[in-house]
Amino acid sequence: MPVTGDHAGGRASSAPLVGRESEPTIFELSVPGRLAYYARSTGVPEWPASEIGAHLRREPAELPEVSERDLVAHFTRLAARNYSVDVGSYPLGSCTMKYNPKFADEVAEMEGISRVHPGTPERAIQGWLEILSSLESYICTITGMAAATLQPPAGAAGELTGLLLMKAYHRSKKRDPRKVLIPDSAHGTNPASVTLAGFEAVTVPSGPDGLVSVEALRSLIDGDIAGIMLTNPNTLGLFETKIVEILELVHGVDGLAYYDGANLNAIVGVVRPGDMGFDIVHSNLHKTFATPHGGGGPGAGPVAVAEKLVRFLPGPLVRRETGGDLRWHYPEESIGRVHGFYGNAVVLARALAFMRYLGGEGLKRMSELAVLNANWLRWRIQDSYTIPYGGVCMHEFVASASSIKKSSGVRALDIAKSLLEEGFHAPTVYFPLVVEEALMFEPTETESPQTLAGLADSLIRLAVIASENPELLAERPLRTPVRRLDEARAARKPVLTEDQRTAAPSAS
Amino acid sequence: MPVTGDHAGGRASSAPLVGRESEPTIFELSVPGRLAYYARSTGVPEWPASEIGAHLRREPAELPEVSERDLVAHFTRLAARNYSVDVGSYPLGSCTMKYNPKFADEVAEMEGISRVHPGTPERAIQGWLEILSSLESYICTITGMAAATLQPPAGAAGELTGLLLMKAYHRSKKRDPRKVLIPDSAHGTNPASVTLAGFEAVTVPSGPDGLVSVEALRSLIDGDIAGIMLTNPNTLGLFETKIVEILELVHGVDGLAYYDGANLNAIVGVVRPGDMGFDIVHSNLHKTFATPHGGGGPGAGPVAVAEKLVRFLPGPLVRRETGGDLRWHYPEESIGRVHGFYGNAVVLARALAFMRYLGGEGLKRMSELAVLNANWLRWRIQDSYTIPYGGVCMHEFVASASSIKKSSGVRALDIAKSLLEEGFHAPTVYFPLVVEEALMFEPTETESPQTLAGLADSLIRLAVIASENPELLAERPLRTPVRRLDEARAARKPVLTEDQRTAAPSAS
Amino acid sequence: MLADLGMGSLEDLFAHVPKEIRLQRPLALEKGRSEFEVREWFSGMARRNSAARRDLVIFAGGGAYDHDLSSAARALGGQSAFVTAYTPYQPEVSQGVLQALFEYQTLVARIFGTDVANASLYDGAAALVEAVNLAVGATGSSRVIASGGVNPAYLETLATFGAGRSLELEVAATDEREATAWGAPSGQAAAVVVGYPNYFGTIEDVAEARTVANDLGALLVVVADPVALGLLEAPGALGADIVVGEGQSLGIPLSFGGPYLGLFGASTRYLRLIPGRLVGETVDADGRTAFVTTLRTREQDIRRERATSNVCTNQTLMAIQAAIHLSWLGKEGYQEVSRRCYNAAHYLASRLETIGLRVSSAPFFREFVVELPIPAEAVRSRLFDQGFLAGLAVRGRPNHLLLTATEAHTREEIDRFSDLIAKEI
Amino acid sequence: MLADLGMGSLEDLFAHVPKEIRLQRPLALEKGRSEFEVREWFSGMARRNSAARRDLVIFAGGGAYDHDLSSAARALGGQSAFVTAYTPYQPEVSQGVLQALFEYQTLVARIFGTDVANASLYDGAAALVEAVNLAVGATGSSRVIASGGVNPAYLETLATFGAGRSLELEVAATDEREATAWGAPSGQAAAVVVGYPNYFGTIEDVAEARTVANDLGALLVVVADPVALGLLEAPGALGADIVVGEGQSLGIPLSFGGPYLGLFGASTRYLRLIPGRLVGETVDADGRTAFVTTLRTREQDIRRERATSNVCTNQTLMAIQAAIHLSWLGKEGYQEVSRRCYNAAHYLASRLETIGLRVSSAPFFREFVVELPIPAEAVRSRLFDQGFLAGLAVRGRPNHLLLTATEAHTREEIDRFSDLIAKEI
Ligand SMILES: Cc1ncc(COP(=O)(O)O)c(C=O)c1O
Ligand SMILES: Cc1ncc(COP(=O)(O)O)c(C=O)c1O
Repeated sequence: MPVTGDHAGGRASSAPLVGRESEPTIFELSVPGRLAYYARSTGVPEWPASEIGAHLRREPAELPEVSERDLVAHFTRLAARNYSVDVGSYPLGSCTMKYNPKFADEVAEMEGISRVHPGTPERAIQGWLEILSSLESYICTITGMAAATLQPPAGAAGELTGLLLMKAYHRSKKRDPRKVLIPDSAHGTNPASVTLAGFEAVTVPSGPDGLVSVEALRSLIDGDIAGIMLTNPNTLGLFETKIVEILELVHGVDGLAYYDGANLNAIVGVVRPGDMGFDIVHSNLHKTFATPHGGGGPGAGPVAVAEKLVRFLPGPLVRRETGGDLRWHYPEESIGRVHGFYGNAVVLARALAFMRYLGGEGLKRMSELAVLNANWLRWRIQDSYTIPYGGVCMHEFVASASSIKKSSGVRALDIAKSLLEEGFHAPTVYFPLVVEEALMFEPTETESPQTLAGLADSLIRLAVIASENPELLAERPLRTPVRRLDEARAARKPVLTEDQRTAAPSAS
Repeated sequence: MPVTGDHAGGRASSAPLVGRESEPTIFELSVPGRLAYYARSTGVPEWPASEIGAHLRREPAELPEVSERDLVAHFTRLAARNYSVDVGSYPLGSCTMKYNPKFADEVAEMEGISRVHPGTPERAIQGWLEILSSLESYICTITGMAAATLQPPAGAAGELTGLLLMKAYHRSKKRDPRKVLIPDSAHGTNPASVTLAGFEAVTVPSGPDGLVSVEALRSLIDGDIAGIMLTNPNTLGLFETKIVEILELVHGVDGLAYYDGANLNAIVGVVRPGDMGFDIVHSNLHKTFATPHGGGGPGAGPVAVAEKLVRFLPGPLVRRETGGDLRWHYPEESIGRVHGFYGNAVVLARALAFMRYLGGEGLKRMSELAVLNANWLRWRIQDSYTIPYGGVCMHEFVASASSIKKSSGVRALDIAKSLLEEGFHAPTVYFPLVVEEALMFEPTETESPQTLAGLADSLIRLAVIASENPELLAERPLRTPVRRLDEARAARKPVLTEDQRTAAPSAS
Repeated sequence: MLADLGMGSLEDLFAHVPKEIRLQRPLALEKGRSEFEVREWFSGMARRNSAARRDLVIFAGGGAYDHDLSSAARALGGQSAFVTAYTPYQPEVSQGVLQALFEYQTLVARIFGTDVANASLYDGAAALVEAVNLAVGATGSSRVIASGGVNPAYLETLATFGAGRSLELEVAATDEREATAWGAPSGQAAAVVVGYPNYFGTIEDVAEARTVANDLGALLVVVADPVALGLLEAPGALGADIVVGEGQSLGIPLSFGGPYLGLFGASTRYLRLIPGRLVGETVDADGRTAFVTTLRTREQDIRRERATSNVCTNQTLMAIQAAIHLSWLGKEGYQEVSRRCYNAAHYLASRLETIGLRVSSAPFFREFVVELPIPAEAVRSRLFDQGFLAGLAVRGRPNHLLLTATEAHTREEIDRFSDLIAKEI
Repeated sequence: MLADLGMGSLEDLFAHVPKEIRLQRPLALEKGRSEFEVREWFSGMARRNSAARRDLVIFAGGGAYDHDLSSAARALGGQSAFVTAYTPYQPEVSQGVLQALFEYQTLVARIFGTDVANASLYDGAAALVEAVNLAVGATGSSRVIASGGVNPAYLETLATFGAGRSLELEVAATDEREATAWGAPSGQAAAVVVGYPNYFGTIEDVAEARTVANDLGALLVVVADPVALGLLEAPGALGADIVVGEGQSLGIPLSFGGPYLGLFGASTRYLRLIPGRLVGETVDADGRTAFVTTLRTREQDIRRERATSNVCTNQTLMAIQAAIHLSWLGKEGYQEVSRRCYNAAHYLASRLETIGLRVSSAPFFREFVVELPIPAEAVRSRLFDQGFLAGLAVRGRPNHLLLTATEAHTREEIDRFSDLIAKEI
């Protein structure tokens, strides 16, 4: 009987439409000599490589060798092994996983958008400059600020940029305060950014209502306070109602107030960070303004500032000449650039497309519905899960599986994994750290009441199963492309490349 | 406990990434008042509808009411429930399911291709006319013919067009022969087209070698023969080696020879229908020239003809003026148009893109590899399945499960369904009719040796299971989005619309 | 692999093909090119065409309309799972295409007001041909009375294909209102065919056509514009036996005329005579709802020379695209688009009347004929230079133009166009 | 839904937000527009930009290169399952993104010749900043010696972010051959940074930089052009501790400067100091191979103010795109593209030498500096009018141009460009 041996060196490129076969890596599909690449015929003559003799690479990099057909099948099948917003609900708290209107994809692909070299002269990029300038003005209007840099390529980069602006501000006043206040519920990027900016993070405890304790805050205020970093609504989804008082305390020692805009989706058109008293605001365009998350990026984290900080902004900014043309402009006391070029430009264009699509009223309605959806979902599950903080929540809320855990041993993680089995993405779990067995839900405005009801029904059902058959939940998920992973093993002896993989003893 | 009742009228829009939940219909997802549509603001004033009073629609059509978000999720999830070439191997005989290079999608989407009105003046469609003219010339070169109409939107439409050309030819000679010869292995569209063209289909039996029996043919030849319709290689994947003799017999009574180009993938650059002696040739561009099948269409079935038939072609054709400009041209004795406009123009452009990509040599290599792959796959499975016809096959071959059925009761259908479970698409089954328990494989040139080996291994494994545990195969597939269907039920009381569905007793 | 087959070269695979017919030289074609070069060649060609909205404001219809198409529908229809699948012969792995077609059938049936609809035909012309074939099969007559208001290209296609089986095609002329003057045909016929609205935009009286059909014992075949049916009564409700039409307006780009979409709806009376594919609901081995192509015994691969039609490959992807587009429009959007087309065309007509032109007097939907005091071709040509596709010529009437406007036309565009026309006349 | 919550209006949801800060008027923004209008607005903007190949032949690089990009890679990277997913926190339903990132990490490590690579950073500049942060953390020194041949925008970004923690950044000037003159720095340092090839195209001597680093007890950080490494020895093989670079050339369109892709490879010595996400292999509950983000304890969400980096959202989609593009190129195509860039740049340089211009004398890869007898800006401007982006200005050297050519440039384009330059000088 014929054998495959003679034709070894690759794997069959077919896999079940569904089912749980794992997909070979692209390296396992590789067969020497196979090629998808097909070069343009340019007529450019071969140039001797002798000139770079000593520098010549000795061993070519072992890139895979596959046909275009097998390449397409591989990455099509990988995509089929991934959950995404377009497949279903993704109520991941703090991440604002909303539907991203498709027309923005077409904006991003326009030749005059996607194929422009960043070194093109100003006269030939007036369209791009108009886009950036228009976006800056939308952001300032929405946040209540004076000007913005669009360079930071994500929220965390925006934070660091903002903190460096804070530093530049104090230095311009010949001061060098060292501490930045951060609530205990803050996102991890905040303290990390504070350290990277050369400040010291000082934690402000939350009160029993989940809000910043003004008393505790007052006791931390002194002349060494450079500023405070807050997100409002905070990461518990609660609006810091004492925000004016809080910021006055900080401003009282000439500290600056930084607004982490990751939660902006709750308040657009309703209340503006500038009106609350913030001096620096980053916006996560990939959250609030519907630029897709791309499996973890790219994003964009523009930083808008109050008038007194404009002169420190990273350059270049876009400014209009008297003649009407737009030009690159470098603020005099700029902290310097924070990106190799002008930031994640195409992401910025997508965000502007979204803003122009919704307009002022639509953006407000967006936030209203995001808040409505979160409150309604919370209301639906409140008898099955502990809701640690009462009152109206904003665009997200934290529930807790602590009582379920106490009575049944079922953890937040088990609920999350079981939800995958139900066809929904999981909520964020174990964050913020101040809530035990936290399940943080952010349904966003794009989910329908029916989807929310379906999600709530699943959650309620899981709570029932937890009390009746807790062991079932520890097993789940069963039908996903893979089941729960041995994460400890991954960390114990990390296998991060195909080479380490083939060197290591086989995985199974 | 809260209930969903208040928010009924729709279904949750989440579904497992994998698993076997069925997807609600778009009508089940509908909720009154919900809307994805967002109109351009045109400023055009409202015009009173009174003018059409009596004609006004009384009950609006019940289109679904869904948000864009739910729309996207629905059709994304439907797509996830479908096998396709991009997912894996699709060895469906007679269908040439090859990989379609992606760049042709971009050609099809170019504004100057996709957004051109068919009524645009000739001077403003010179690019389109150049594309059509260039494609006509590629087709003629490949088939060995003098001119071609690009209008027929599929192979079957090409057949009917070709047969009407045949009729016009005979009428021009004041003859009216009524019979068209068709081998017993012919595709169903051939006899159906013959009837629609007003001819009578006369079946020519195959000999034991799977080829047209020249003796039998000779006995059928008389003055009432309008022509013959053949595909070569024939639907058994065998090259009709006596083709010259066969066509001479037909030509001897002034019959015409029609070449069904569905099997052209076997012979491009190797042998041309024109050189075999055919007078009329249709090409299935969606097979040989890699325009994607689209779940069953659109295709394109241009018909190329020998010099003596050019004057009968449907108009318009594209012809070059003395000045160099291209113009629409209407042949004097044209049978008339066979499409509302110029055929499936964008499909035609895709096919030309493919031809230009491969070029003359590449097209020949394409056929060579298609034939190699078929022969190799046949060789790999020949000990497990009956191969009714020996010798070298062309781009496809027919195997038979007849001996497996005799010994185990396992049918061709069971093998096909089990192959789905293995991650491959099934071959064509029970066609051609002349082979019992036929399994017709066409691997195409784009599958790698590894994929072919994987397919062969699966087939061999299934043959083993058939002999050892035949009952297992009757159950399969188990893990596909749905399992075997009750097709009889579908036909007994057809439910073809949502309205019939909701009127009928529930499906489960 | 060759070695496994005992062969030495690829040539050996073709050794059994008689030498005398084998091509002894390379194909006389250009050499292959990278995708970049091919794409650039096509870009070059594309630049030599005038594209809707990029280069031209299109006031021409005639069966191909410039509508606004949503990106979501485009993206969804372009998914490779739909694009690179074949006909759903294996329903276990084809539920995506099958369910989308089931939804499409429902949408078409609801729009047309027919009991059922098939899963697509090639285009409007082909759908008409198939409808007539059905009528011929159902009645045994081969005489057809068609309104002269039906798209002339469809009538020509019908004549071409009808020639095969000696169809007797009689065309009833249209009157000065661009509506059919049926006269009083007598005898028997297979079908009466009427446009609704017709090629000239006129909203024909379908009830009258029904009467004519009744008198002849014929089926009534309505060639309907699906966009119009957001505003106009469904032909099914007016007694049509078969409703066909061109589905391009339902989400398909202009595409230089194709691929388009042949719509076909019918009464269940003719279920077993319907051409093309039908998708029906059933259950799988586990009792779960599933979809499958059904009533296959009508089709050519089973019934062969006695099939109701020879159609095999059809326009599935376009049907899916239409289903997505219609779902994007939704119940309200569909009516609104219809109404907006009506508004735009009437606004355009009123502007032209204001500058003294005569517009056809019958109620029309989104298309109408206007008479110019000078040859239309010259006006079309000069307007073209200013970025407008000024309608279509009307066969045999050199001073007439067939004009249209859709929901995608702004008041500004219409005003500018009318002003330019005013300057020409 | 409001009723369920005991509310009467959407306003009630915000009743607890203090009135005095609530916005009492609508946002001063334009009203919303349909997607058609927004798309058209952007089309208008896009037409006011000069696009590569459509309007301009680009002989400018500087960290952004015009390469031929395959449609297959574009289509695969654009799948909504990748585009609309979040960070793969739930590996059970994120194997697609995770496996693609694992493949990406392998590809980057193989190209760089490093043990491992992370799953992406923002861009080349950010990758350099993170590398220096790592070095500072690993050595305890905050002094960095960087070659003046490193992309000036990267150095500026490094200076910006370095300011936070008082990085001492010393820049070693480049000589007339556009190569680094290291001098003989003494003392301790965290990192020595060199470009390879550097911003001016020069193939720096990495071995020499290694010696300098050794003398200072510093880590060697190489800023490498990944396309060059199809031809040049891998920095890892030359002793680099960390290799970073801009991944735009690996399948990402010019995009007006972003989103691009920060490449980061390192020795396993520094594994637990690596910034950003790492994907590793493991098994699931059934023992099947699976992938998961690992060594999470380095990251900000766990280690907070003591994290190795603050990066959270990164450039995953770009990393996936690069993995697809590199797989499309394959082992052979990758080398060939590299070689073709080299050929094109050298052919261009030779043409310019023929017309009497002086080109930098050191070995270069695909980019080089040329000196003109007249101010470069004027030449750039006039060439622009003729459809060429004639390189980039060189800071502080008004008569110099930084030029590049890639595999996408034809001989014809290079000849035409050189001829036009000849006319200018
Ligand atoms: C509250 C909060 N702040 C900051 C960030 C950081 O933003 P990015 O991921 O864009 O760096 C996040 C992101 O998850 C967040 O949720
Ligand atoms: C041998 C043969 N002839 C004709 C046809 C009809 O072509 P089409 O489906 O394009 O109408 C087919 C299609 O399957 C075929 O296989």
